[in-house]
Amino acid sequence: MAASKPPSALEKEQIFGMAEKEMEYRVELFNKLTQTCFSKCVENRYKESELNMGENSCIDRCVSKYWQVNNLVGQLLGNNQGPM
Amino acid sequence: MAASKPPSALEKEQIFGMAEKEMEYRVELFNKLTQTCFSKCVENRYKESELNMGENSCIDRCVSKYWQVNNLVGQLLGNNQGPM
Amino acid sequence: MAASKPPSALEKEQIFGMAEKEMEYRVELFNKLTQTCFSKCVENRYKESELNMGENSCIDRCVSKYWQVNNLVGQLLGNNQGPM
Amino acid sequence: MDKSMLADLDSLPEEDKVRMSTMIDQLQIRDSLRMYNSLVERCFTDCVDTFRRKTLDKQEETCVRRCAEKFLKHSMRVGMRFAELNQGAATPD
Amino acid sequence: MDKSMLADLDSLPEEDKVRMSTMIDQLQIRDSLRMYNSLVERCFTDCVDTFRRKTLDKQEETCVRRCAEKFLKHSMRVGMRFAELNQGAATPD
Amino acid sequence: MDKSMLADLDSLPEEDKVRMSTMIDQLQIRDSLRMYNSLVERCFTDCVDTFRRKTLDKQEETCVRRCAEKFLKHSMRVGMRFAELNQGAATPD
Repeated sequence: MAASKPPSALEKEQIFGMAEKEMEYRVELFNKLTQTCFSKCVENRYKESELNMGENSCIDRCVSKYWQVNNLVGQLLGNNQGPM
Repeated sequence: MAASKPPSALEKEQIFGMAEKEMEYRVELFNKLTQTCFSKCVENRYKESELNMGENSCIDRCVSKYWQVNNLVGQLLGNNQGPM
Repeated sequence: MAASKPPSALEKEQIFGMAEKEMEYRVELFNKLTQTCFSKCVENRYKESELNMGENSCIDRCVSKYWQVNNLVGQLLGNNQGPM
Repeated sequence: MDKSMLADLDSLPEEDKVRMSTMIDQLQIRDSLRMYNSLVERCFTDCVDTFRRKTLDKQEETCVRRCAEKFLKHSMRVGMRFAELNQGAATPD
Repeated sequence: MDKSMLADLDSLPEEDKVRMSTMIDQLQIRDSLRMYNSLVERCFTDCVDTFRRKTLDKQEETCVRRCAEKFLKHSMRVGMRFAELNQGAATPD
Repeated sequence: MDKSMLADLDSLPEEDKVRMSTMIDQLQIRDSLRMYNSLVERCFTDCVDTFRRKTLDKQEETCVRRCAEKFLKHSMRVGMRFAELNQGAATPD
Protein backbone atom coordinates (compact mmCIF):
# COMPACT_ATOMS: atom_id res chain seq x y z
CA MET A 1 0.00 0.00 0.00
CA ALA A 2 2.79 2.40 0.94
CA ALA A 3 4.28 1.71 -2.49
CA SER A 4 1.15 2.75 -4.44
CA LYS A 5 1.05 6.16 -6.13
CA PRO A 6 0.47 9.16 -3.86
CA PRO A 7 -3.18 10.23 -3.34
CA SER A 8 -4.55 13.20 -5.31
CA ALA A 9 -5.53 16.46 -3.60
CA LEU A 10 -9.19 15.44 -3.56
CA GLU A 11 -8.41 11.98 -2.19
CA LYS A 12 -6.31 13.64 0.47
CA GLU A 13 -9.22 15.89 1.47
CA GLN A 14 -11.39 12.81 1.78
CA ILE A 15 -8.82 10.94 3.87
CA PHE A 16 -8.44 13.94 6.18
CA GLY A 17 -12.20 14.46 6.31
CA MET A 18 -12.87 10.82 7.22
CA ALA A 19 -10.14 10.80 9.86
CA GLU A 20 -11.62 13.97 11.37
CA LYS A 21 -15.18 12.57 11.42
CA GLU A 22 -13.89 9.33 12.94
CA MET A 23 -12.12 11.23 15.71
CA GLU A 24 -15.14 13.43 16.37
CA TYR A 25 -17.22 10.28 16.63
CA ARG A 26 -14.90 8.73 19.23
CA VAL A 27 -14.74 11.94 21.25
CA GLU A 28 -18.53 12.21 21.26
CA LEU A 29 -18.89 8.55 22.24
CA PHE A 30 -16.49 9.09 25.13
CA ASN A 31 -18.25 12.27 26.25
CA LYS A 32 -21.73 10.74 26.18
CA LEU A 33 -20.48 7.66 28.01
CA THR A 34 -18.81 9.85 30.66
CA GLN A 35 -21.91 11.98 31.21
CA THR A 36 -24.29 9.02 31.24
CA CYS A 37 -22.25 6.92 33.67
CA PHE A 38 -21.75 9.91 35.96
CA SER A 39 -25.55 10.34 36.11
CA LYS A 40 -26.12 6.62 36.68
CA CYS A 41 -23.35 5.97 39.25
CA VAL A 42 -22.37 9.07 41.21
CA GLU A 43 -24.66 10.39 43.95
CA ASN A 44 -25.35 14.03 43.18
CA ARG A 45 -25.40 15.47 46.68
CA TYR A 46 -21.60 15.52 46.69
CA LYS A 47 -21.11 14.76 50.38
CA GLU A 48 -17.44 14.07 49.73
CA SER A 49 -14.95 14.66 46.97
CA GLU A 50 -13.76 11.06 46.67
CA LEU A 51 -15.47 8.37 44.63
CA ASN A 52 -16.39 5.58 47.06
CA MET A 53 -16.00 1.85 46.35
CA GLY A 54 -19.58 1.39 45.25
CA GLU A 55 -19.30 4.29 42.82
CA ASN A 56 -16.02 3.02 41.42
CA SER A 57 -17.31 -0.46 40.69
CA CYS A 58 -20.53 0.97 39.26
CA ILE A 59 -18.45 3.14 36.90
CA ASP A 60 -16.39 0.16 35.67
CA ARG A 61 -19.52 -1.88 34.96
CA CYS A 62 -21.29 1.07 33.40
CA VAL A 63 -18.44 1.65 30.95
CA SER A 64 -18.38 -2.05 30.11
CA LYS A 65 -22.12 -2.21 29.51
CA TYR A 66 -22.17 1.01 27.50
CA TRP A 67 -19.47 -0.45 25.29
CA GLN A 68 -21.54 -3.58 24.77
CA VAL A 69 -24.61 -1.53 23.88
CA ASN A 70 -22.49 0.40 21.39
CA ASN A 71 -21.34 -2.84 19.75
CA LEU A 72 -24.80 -4.39 19.82
CA VAL A 73 -26.31 -1.39 18.06
CA GLY A 74 -23.45 -1.49 15.57
CA GLN A 75 -24.30 -5.11 14.76
CA LEU A 76 -27.95 -4.26 14.28
CA LEU A 77 -26.97 -1.55 11.83
CA GLY A 78 -25.02 -4.05 9.81
CA ASN A 79 -21.38 -3.89 10.80
CA ASN A 80 -19.40 -5.77 13.39
CA GLN A 81 -17.62 -3.28 15.60
CA GLY A 82 -19.61 -0.11 15.84
CA PRO A 83 -20.06 2.33 12.97
CA MET A 84 -16.47 2.25 11.69
CA MET B 1 -27.68 34.95 -13.11
CA ALA B 2 -25.54 32.19 -14.61
CA ALA B 3 -24.30 34.78 -17.10
CA SER B 4 -22.98 37.21 -14.44
CA LYS B 5 -19.25 37.40 -13.74
CA PRO B 6 -17.80 34.58 -11.63
CA PRO B 7 -17.63 35.18 -7.84
CA SER B 8 -14.30 36.12 -6.25
CA ALA B 9 -12.44 33.77 -3.92
CA LEU B 10 -13.82 35.57 -0.85
CA GLU B 11 -17.39 35.55 -2.22
CA LYS B 12 -16.97 31.84 -2.90
CA GLU B 13 -15.90 31.24 0.69
CA GLN B 14 -18.99 33.08 1.87
CA ILE B 15 -21.28 31.11 -0.44
CA PHE B 16 -19.77 27.84 0.74
CA GLY B 17 -19.87 28.96 4.36
CA MET B 18 -23.54 29.96 4.15
CA ALA B 19 -24.49 26.73 2.39
CA GLU B 20 -22.70 24.77 5.09
CA LYS B 21 -24.39 26.67 7.93
CA GLU B 22 -27.78 26.25 6.24
CA MET B 23 -27.24 22.48 5.95
CA GLU B 24 -26.05 22.22 9.55
CA TYR B 25 -29.17 24.09 10.60
CA ARG B 26 -31.47 21.69 8.76
CA VAL B 27 -29.67 18.64 10.11
CA GLU B 28 -29.92 19.98 13.65
CA LEU B 29 -33.61 20.81 13.19
CA PHE B 30 -34.24 17.27 11.96
CA ASN B 31 -32.27 15.71 14.83
CA LYS B 32 -34.00 17.74 17.53
CA LEU B 33 -37.39 17.01 15.99
CA THR B 34 -36.58 13.29 15.84
CA GLN B 35 -35.40 13.14 19.45
CA THR B 36 -38.28 15.24 20.78
CA CYS B 37 -41.03 13.30 18.97
CA PHE B 38 -39.49 9.98 20.03
CA SER B 39 -39.68 11.15 23.66
CA LYS B 40 -43.24 12.41 23.27
CA CYS B 41 -44.69 9.49 21.25
CA VAL B 42 -42.84 6.22 21.79
CA GLU B 43 -43.34 4.29 25.04
CA ASN B 44 -39.92 3.69 26.54
CA ARG B 45 -40.38 0.20 27.98
CA TYR B 46 -39.84 -1.25 24.51
CA LYS B 47 -42.22 -4.20 24.86
CA GLU B 48 -42.02 -4.79 21.11
CA SER B 49 -39.84 -3.67 18.26
CA GLU B 50 -42.65 -2.39 16.01
CA LEU B 51 -44.21 1.03 16.25
CA ASN B 52 -47.92 0.52 16.92
CA MET B 53 -50.75 2.48 15.28
CA GLY B 54 -51.07 4.93 18.12
CA GLU B 55 -47.35 5.69 18.05
CA ASN B 56 -47.34 6.12 14.27
CA SER B 57 -50.16 8.62 14.23
CA CYS B 58 -48.65 10.45 17.20
CA ILE B 59 -45.36 10.73 15.27
CA ASP B 60 -47.07 12.18 12.19
CA ARG B 61 -48.89 14.79 14.23
CA CYS B 62 -45.82 15.56 16.30
CA VAL B 63 -43.74 16.27 13.17
CA SER B 64 -46.52 18.45 11.79
CA LYS B 65 -46.85 20.45 15.02
CA TYR B 66 -43.10 20.81 15.43
CA TRP B 67 -42.93 22.21 11.92
CA GLN B 68 -45.65 24.71 12.77
CA VAL B 69 -43.85 25.79 15.93
CA ASN B 70 -40.69 26.24 13.86
CA ASN B 71 -42.54 28.49 11.39
CA LEU B 72 -44.37 30.38 14.13
CA VAL B 73 -41.11 31.20 15.90
CA GLY B 74 -39.61 32.19 12.55
CA GLN B 75 -42.45 34.68 12.02
CA LEU B 76 -41.96 36.14 15.49
CA LEU B 77 -38.30 36.68 14.70
CA GLY B 78 -39.24 38.60 11.59
CA ASN B 79 -39.05 36.31 8.61
CA ASN B 80 -41.66 34.18 6.92
CA GLN B 81 -40.34 30.63 6.72
CA GLY B 82 -38.01 29.91 9.57
CA PRO B 83 -34.59 31.47 9.89
CA MET B 84 -33.54 31.17 6.25
CA MET C 1 5.42 42.45 19.32
CA ALA C 2 3.98 44.11 16.22
CA ALA C 3 7.56 44.62 15.03
CA SER C 4 8.53 40.91 15.24
CA LYS C 5 8.83 38.89 12.04
CA PRO C 6 5.54 37.76 10.49
CA PRO C 7 4.23 34.32 11.56
CA SER C 8 4.70 31.33 9.23
CA ALA C 9 1.76 29.65 7.48
CA LEU C 10 1.64 26.93 10.13
CA GLU C 11 1.82 29.43 12.99
CA LYS C 12 -0.99 31.35 11.33
CA GLU C 13 -3.13 28.22 11.15
CA GLN C 14 -2.52 27.68 14.84
CA ILE C 15 -3.39 31.27 15.73
CA PHE C 16 -6.60 31.06 13.70
CA GLY C 17 -7.41 27.64 15.14
CA MET C 18 -6.93 28.81 18.72
CA ALA C 19 -8.97 31.96 18.15
CA GLU C 20 -11.76 29.83 16.69
CA LYS C 21 -11.72 27.35 19.59
CA GLU C 22 -11.70 30.23 22.08
CA MET C 23 -14.74 31.80 20.40
CA GLU C 24 -16.56 28.48 20.25
CA TYR C 25 -15.87 28.05 23.94
CA ARG C 26 -17.33 31.45 24.83
CA VAL C 27 -20.39 30.89 22.66
CA GLU C 28 -21.00 27.51 24.27
CA LEU C 29 -20.53 28.96 27.76
CA PHE C 30 -23.07 31.68 26.95
CA ASN C 31 -25.55 29.19 25.49
CA LYS C 32 -25.35 26.79 28.42
CA LEU C 33 -25.66 29.66 30.88
CA THR C 34 -28.71 30.99 29.00
CA GLN C 35 -30.45 27.61 28.87
CA THR C 36 -29.64 26.76 32.49
CA CYS C 37 -30.79 30.09 33.93
CA PHE C 38 -33.98 29.99 31.83
CA SER C 39 -34.77 26.58 33.36
CA LYS C 40 -33.94 27.76 36.87
CA CYS C 41 -35.66 31.17 36.78
CA VAL C 42 -38.53 31.36 34.29
CA GLU C 43 -41.82 29.64 35.09
CA ASN C 44 -42.61 27.33 32.18
CA ARG C 45 -46.39 27.74 31.98
CA TYR C 46 -45.89 30.99 30.10
CA LYS C 47 -48.92 32.83 31.51
CA GLU C 48 -47.59 36.07 30.10
CA SER C 49 -44.95 37.16 27.62
CA GLU C 50 -43.13 39.57 29.96
CA LEU C 51 -40.47 38.60 32.45
CA ASN C 52 -41.75 39.66 35.88
CA MET C 53 -39.64 41.30 38.58
CA GLY C 54 -38.92 38.06 40.40
CA GLU C 55 -37.75 36.40 37.20
CA ASN C 56 -35.56 39.35 36.27
CA SER C 57 -33.72 39.44 39.58
CA CYS C 58 -33.40 35.66 39.57
CA ILE C 59 -31.79 35.88 36.10
CA ASP C 60 -29.27 38.49 37.24
CA ARG C 61 -28.25 36.41 40.24
CA CYS C 62 -28.18 33.22 38.24
CA VAL C 63 -25.78 34.73 35.68
CA SER C 64 -23.59 36.03 38.48
CA LYS C 65 -23.47 32.68 40.27
CA TYR C 66 -22.88 30.74 37.05
CA TRP C 67 -19.94 33.02 36.34
CA GLN C 68 -18.53 32.34 39.81
CA VAL C 69 -18.91 28.59 39.35
CA ASN C 70 -17.10 28.91 36.03
CA ASN C 71 -14.21 30.74 37.69
CA LEU C 72 -14.13 28.38 40.67
CA VAL C 73 -13.88 25.34 38.43
CA GLY C 74 -11.18 27.13 36.42
CA GLN C 75 -9.15 27.63 39.61
CA LEU C 76 -9.51 23.97 40.55
CA LEU C 77 -8.19 23.01 37.13
CA GLY C 78 -5.14 25.16 37.69
CA ASN C 79 -5.64 28.52 36.05
CA ASN C 80 -7.00 31.77 37.34
CA GLN C 81 -9.76 32.94 35.03
CA GLY C 82 -11.47 29.99 33.46
CA PRO C 83 -9.82 27.77 30.86
CA MET C 84 -8.17 30.54 28.84
CA MET D 1 -31.01 25.98 0.68
CA ASP D 2 -33.02 28.63 -1.12
CA LYS D 3 -33.04 29.11 -4.86
CA SER D 4 -30.90 32.22 -5.16
CA MET D 5 -28.12 30.37 -3.43
CA LEU D 6 -28.47 27.41 -5.79
CA ALA D 7 -28.35 29.82 -8.71
CA ASP D 8 -25.02 31.09 -7.41
CA LEU D 9 -23.81 27.52 -7.18
CA ASP D 10 -24.73 26.86 -10.81
CA SER D 11 -22.37 29.62 -11.87
CA LEU D 12 -19.45 27.97 -10.07
CA PRO D 13 -16.86 26.00 -12.06
CA GLU D 14 -16.75 22.21 -11.97
CA GLU D 15 -14.11 21.94 -9.23
CA ASP D 16 -16.30 23.95 -6.85
CA LYS D 17 -19.26 21.65 -7.49
CA VAL D 18 -17.03 18.72 -6.55
CA ARG D 19 -16.00 20.57 -3.42
CA MET D 20 -19.64 21.28 -2.57
CA SER D 21 -20.65 17.66 -3.00
CA THR D 22 -17.69 16.55 -0.87
CA MET D 23 -18.87 18.96 1.82
CA ILE D 24 -22.39 17.53 1.67
CA ASP D 25 -21.04 13.97 1.94
CA GLN D 26 -18.92 14.92 4.95
CA LEU D 27 -21.86 16.56 6.72
CA GLN D 28 -23.98 13.46 6.11
CA ILE D 29 -21.30 11.19 7.53
CA ARG D 30 -20.96 13.40 10.60
CA ASP D 31 -24.72 13.50 10.93
CA SER D 32 -25.17 9.74 10.81
CA LEU D 33 -22.37 9.20 13.34
CA ARG D 34 -24.04 11.70 15.68
CA MET D 35 -27.40 10.02 15.26
CA TYR D 36 -25.72 6.71 16.04
CA ASN D 37 -24.21 8.08 19.23
CA SER D 38 -27.56 9.54 20.31
CA LEU D 39 -29.31 6.25 19.66
CA VAL D 40 -26.77 4.35 21.78
CA GLU D 41 -27.08 6.90 24.59
CA ARG D 42 -30.88 6.80 24.60
CA CYS D 43 -31.19 3.02 24.48
CA PHE D 44 -28.55 2.61 27.16
CA THR D 45 -30.26 5.18 29.40
CA ASP D 46 -33.71 3.64 28.94
CA CYS D 47 -32.67 -0.03 29.17
CA VAL D 48 -29.74 -0.34 31.57
CA ASP D 49 -30.23 0.57 35.21
CA THR D 50 -28.49 -2.03 37.32
CA PHE D 51 -24.74 -2.37 37.67
CA ARG D 52 -24.23 -5.54 39.64
CA ARG D 53 -22.55 -7.27 36.70
CA LYS D 54 -20.32 -6.03 33.91
CA THR D 55 -22.20 -7.73 31.07
CA LEU D 56 -25.69 -7.04 29.74
CA ASP D 57 -28.27 -9.58 30.88
CA LYS D 58 -30.78 -11.11 28.45
CA GLN D 59 -33.53 -8.67 29.36
CA GLU D 60 -31.34 -5.62 28.87
CA GLU D 61 -30.13 -6.92 25.53
CA THR D 62 -33.69 -7.51 24.30
CA CYS D 63 -34.65 -4.02 25.44
CA VAL D 64 -31.70 -2.46 23.59
CA ARG D 65 -32.53 -4.35 20.38
CA ARG D 66 -36.14 -3.24 20.43
CA CYS D 67 -35.21 0.31 21.34
CA ALA D 68 -32.75 0.55 18.44
CA GLU D 69 -35.22 -0.97 15.97
CA LYS D 70 -38.00 1.31 17.12
CA PHE D 71 -35.75 4.34 16.93
CA LEU D 72 -34.68 3.51 13.38
CA LYS D 73 -38.27 3.00 12.23
CA HIS D 74 -39.25 6.21 13.98
CA SER D 75 -36.38 8.06 12.38
CA MET D 76 -37.34 6.87 8.89
CA ARG D 77 -40.96 7.87 9.40
CA VAL D 78 -39.92 11.31 10.63
CA GLY D 79 -37.64 11.60 7.61
CA MET D 80 -40.54 10.98 5.21
CA ARG D 81 -42.85 13.45 6.93
CA PHE D 82 -40.08 16.01 7.13
CA ALA D 83 -39.35 15.66 3.40
CA GLU D 84 -43.05 16.15 2.57
CA LEU D 85 -43.19 19.31 4.65
CA ASN D 86 -39.97 20.63 3.11
CA GLN D 87 -41.40 20.16 -0.37
CA GLY D 88 -44.75 21.64 0.62
CA ALA D 89 -42.98 24.73 1.95
CA ALA D 90 -41.47 25.38 -1.47
CA THR D 91 -44.80 25.23 -3.36
CA PRO D 92 -47.40 28.03 -3.24
CA ASP D 93 -50.12 26.06 -1.30
CA MET E 1 -9.39 36.05 23.52
CA ASP E 2 -6.43 37.21 25.58
CA LYS E 3 -4.23 40.15 24.73
CA SER E 4 -1.15 38.35 23.50
CA MET E 5 -3.28 36.65 20.91
CA LEU E 6 -4.73 39.97 19.79
CA ALA E 7 -1.22 41.34 19.47
CA ASP E 8 -0.39 38.47 17.15
CA LEU E 9 -3.46 39.28 15.10
CA ASP E 10 -2.38 42.90 14.72
CA SER E 11 0.81 41.76 13.06
CA LEU E 12 -1.13 39.82 10.42
CA PRO E 13 -1.53 41.27 6.93
CA GLU E 14 -4.85 42.69 5.71
CA GLU E 15 -6.06 39.50 4.01
CA ASP E 16 -5.78 37.58 7.27
CA LYS E 17 -7.82 40.19 9.10
CA VAL E 18 -10.53 39.76 6.46
CA ARG E 19 -10.33 36.01 6.96
CA MET E 20 -10.60 36.42 10.72
CA SER E 21 -13.64 38.66 10.46
CA THR E 22 -15.25 36.20 8.02
CA MET E 23 -14.65 33.43 10.57
CA ILE E 24 -16.27 35.51 13.30
CA ASP E 25 -19.29 36.20 11.10
CA GLN E 26 -19.67 32.52 10.28
CA LEU E 27 -19.51 31.52 13.95
CA GLN E 28 -22.16 34.12 14.79
CA ILE E 29 -24.47 32.83 12.07
CA ARG E 30 -24.02 29.26 13.27
CA ASP E 31 -24.57 30.38 16.83
CA SER E 32 -27.83 32.20 16.09
CA LEU E 33 -29.16 29.24 14.09
CA ARG E 34 -28.37 26.93 16.99
CA MET E 35 -30.03 29.25 19.46
CA TYR E 36 -33.07 29.33 17.17
CA ASN E 37 -33.24 25.53 17.08
CA SER E 38 -32.93 25.33 20.87
CA LEU E 39 -35.67 27.90 21.34
CA VAL E 40 -38.02 25.94 19.04
CA GLU E 41 -37.24 22.69 20.86
CA ARG E 42 -37.81 24.18 24.29
CA CYS E 43 -41.07 25.96 23.45
CA PHE E 44 -42.39 22.88 21.65
CA THR E 45 -41.48 20.62 24.60
CA ASP E 46 -43.04 22.97 27.17
CA CYS E 47 -46.18 23.89 25.20
CA VAL E 48 -47.23 20.90 23.08
CA ASP E 49 -48.28 17.70 24.83
CA THR E 50 -51.34 16.33 23.06
CA PHE E 51 -51.31 14.76 19.62
CA ARG E 52 -54.95 14.22 18.78
CA ARG E 53 -54.78 16.72 15.90
CA LYS E 54 -52.07 17.68 13.46
CA THR E 55 -52.41 21.44 13.88
CA LEU E 56 -51.61 23.60 16.89
CA ASP E 57 -54.69 24.68 18.84
CA LYS E 58 -55.15 28.28 20.00
CA GLN E 59 -53.85 27.59 23.50
CA GLU E 60 -50.67 25.91 22.26
CA GLU E 61 -50.03 28.75 19.83
CA THR E 62 -50.40 31.35 22.58
CA CYS E 63 -48.08 29.36 24.80
CA VAL E 64 -45.42 29.13 22.05
CA ARG E 65 -45.61 32.88 21.35
CA ARG E 66 -45.16 33.76 25.00
CA CYS E 67 -42.41 31.21 25.43
CA ALA E 68 -40.47 32.57 22.45
CA GLU E 69 -40.90 36.18 23.56
CA LYS E 70 -39.86 35.35 27.11
CA PHE E 71 -36.86 33.41 25.89
CA LEU E 72 -35.70 36.29 23.68
CA LYS E 73 -36.06 38.81 26.49
CA HIS E 74 -34.26 36.44 28.82
CA SER E 75 -31.51 35.91 26.30
CA MET E 76 -30.98 39.65 25.85
CA ARG E 77 -30.83 40.21 29.60
CA VAL E 78 -28.32 37.40 30.01
CA GLY E 79 -26.29 38.89 27.17
CA MET E 80 -26.05 42.26 28.98
CA ARG E 81 -25.06 40.71 32.30
CA PHE E 82 -22.57 38.43 30.57
CA ALA E 83 -20.96 41.38 28.78
CA GLU E 84 -20.63 43.28 32.08
CA LEU E 85 -18.92 40.31 33.71
CA ASN E 86 -16.61 39.81 30.73
CA GLN E 87 -15.51 43.44 30.94
CA GLY E 88 -15.17 43.29 34.73
CA ALA E 89 -12.88 40.27 34.38
CA ALA E 90 -10.41 42.30 32.32
CA THR E 91 -10.12 45.13 34.88
CA PRO E 92 -8.28 44.81 38.20
CA ASP E 93 -11.66 44.93 40.08
CA MET F 1 -9.43 4.74 12.72
CA ASP F 2 -9.11 1.44 10.91
CA LYS F 3 -5.85 0.11 9.53
CA SER F 4 -6.38 0.76 5.82
CA MET F 5 -6.80 4.42 6.66
CA LEU F 6 -3.60 4.48 8.69
CA ALA F 7 -1.78 2.85 5.79
CA ASP F 8 -2.98 5.69 3.57
CA LEU F 9 -1.67 8.18 6.10
CA ASP F 10 1.77 6.58 6.08
CA SER F 11 2.02 7.22 2.36
CA LEU F 12 1.40 10.95 2.88
CA PRO F 13 4.31 13.39 2.70
CA GLU F 14 5.71 15.08 5.81
CA GLU F 15 3.65 18.27 5.51
CA ASP F 16 0.44 16.24 5.60
CA LYS F 17 1.52 14.46 8.75
CA VAL F 18 2.08 17.85 10.35
CA ARG F 19 -1.37 18.90 9.19
CA MET F 20 -2.89 15.73 10.63
CA SER F 21 -1.23 16.21 13.98
CA THR F 22 -2.36 19.87 14.06
CA MET F 23 -5.92 18.65 13.40
CA ILE F 24 -5.68 16.17 16.26
CA ASP F 25 -4.37 18.88 18.61
CA GLN F 26 -7.21 21.21 17.64
CA LEU F 27 -9.84 18.53 18.22
CA GLN F 28 -8.36 17.79 21.64
CA ILE F 29 -8.44 21.45 22.61
CA ARG F 30 -12.05 21.74 21.48
CA ASP F 31 -12.89 18.56 23.33
CA SER F 32 -11.38 19.66 26.62
CA LEU F 33 -13.11 23.06 26.42
CA ARG F 34 -16.43 21.30 25.83
CA MET F 35 -15.84 18.94 28.72
CA TYR F 36 -15.05 21.97 30.88
CA ASN F 37 -18.31 23.68 29.89
CA SER F 38 -20.29 20.50 30.61
CA LEU F 39 -18.66 20.13 34.00
CA VAL F 40 -19.53 23.72 34.93
CA GLU F 41 -23.12 23.25 33.76
CA ARG F 42 -23.60 20.01 35.68
CA CYS F 43 -22.06 21.23 38.95
CA PHE F 44 -24.02 24.48 38.74
CA THR F 45 -27.28 22.62 38.07
CA ASP F 46 -26.72 20.12 40.89
CA CYS F 47 -25.38 22.58 43.48
CA VAL F 48 -27.07 25.95 42.98
CA ASP F 49 -30.81 26.23 43.48
CA THR F 50 -31.52 29.41 45.36
CA PHE F 51 -31.21 32.90 43.94
CA ARG F 52 -31.75 35.20 46.87
CA ARG F 53 -28.17 36.48 46.67
CA LYS F 54 -25.80 37.09 43.79
CA THR F 55 -22.80 35.32 45.32
CA LEU F 56 -22.30 31.65 46.07
CA ASP F 57 -22.72 30.77 49.74
CA LYS F 58 -20.24 28.51 51.54
CA GLN F 59 -22.37 25.40 51.12
CA GLU F 60 -22.78 25.90 47.38
CA GLU F 61 -19.09 26.50 46.95
CA THR F 62 -18.20 23.31 48.82
CA CYS F 63 -20.71 21.39 46.72
CA VAL F 64 -19.23 22.76 43.47
CA ARG F 65 -15.68 21.87 44.56
CA ARG F 66 -16.63 18.31 45.41
CA CYS F 67 -18.68 17.94 42.26
CA ALA F 68 -15.81 19.11 40.07
CA GLU F 69 -13.29 16.88 41.84
CA LYS F 70 -15.58 13.88 41.61
CA PHE F 71 -16.29 14.54 37.96
CA LEU F 72 -12.58 14.75 37.14
CA LYS F 73 -11.80 11.52 39.00
CA HIS F 74 -14.74 9.88 37.31
CA SER F 75 -13.62 11.13 33.92
CA MET F 76 -10.09 9.77 34.41
CA ARG F 77 -11.41 6.39 35.49
CA VAL F 78 -13.73 6.22 32.47
CA GLY F 79 -10.79 7.19 30.26
CA MET F 80 -8.72 4.24 31.54
CA ARG F 81 -11.54 1.73 31.10
CA PHE F 82 -12.34 3.15 27.68
CA ALA F 83 -8.72 2.79 26.58
CA GLU F 84 -8.62 -0.83 27.75
CA LEU F 85 -11.76 -1.64 25.78
CA ASN F 86 -10.44 0.13 22.69
CA GLN F 87 -7.25 -1.95 22.84
CA GLY F 88 -9.18 -5.14 23.55
CA ALA F 89 -11.30 -4.54 20.45
CA ALA F 90 -8.18 -4.70 18.28
CA THR F 91 -7.01 -8.09 19.65
CA PRO F 92 -8.65 -11.40 18.61
CA ASP F 93 -10.38 -12.41 21.88
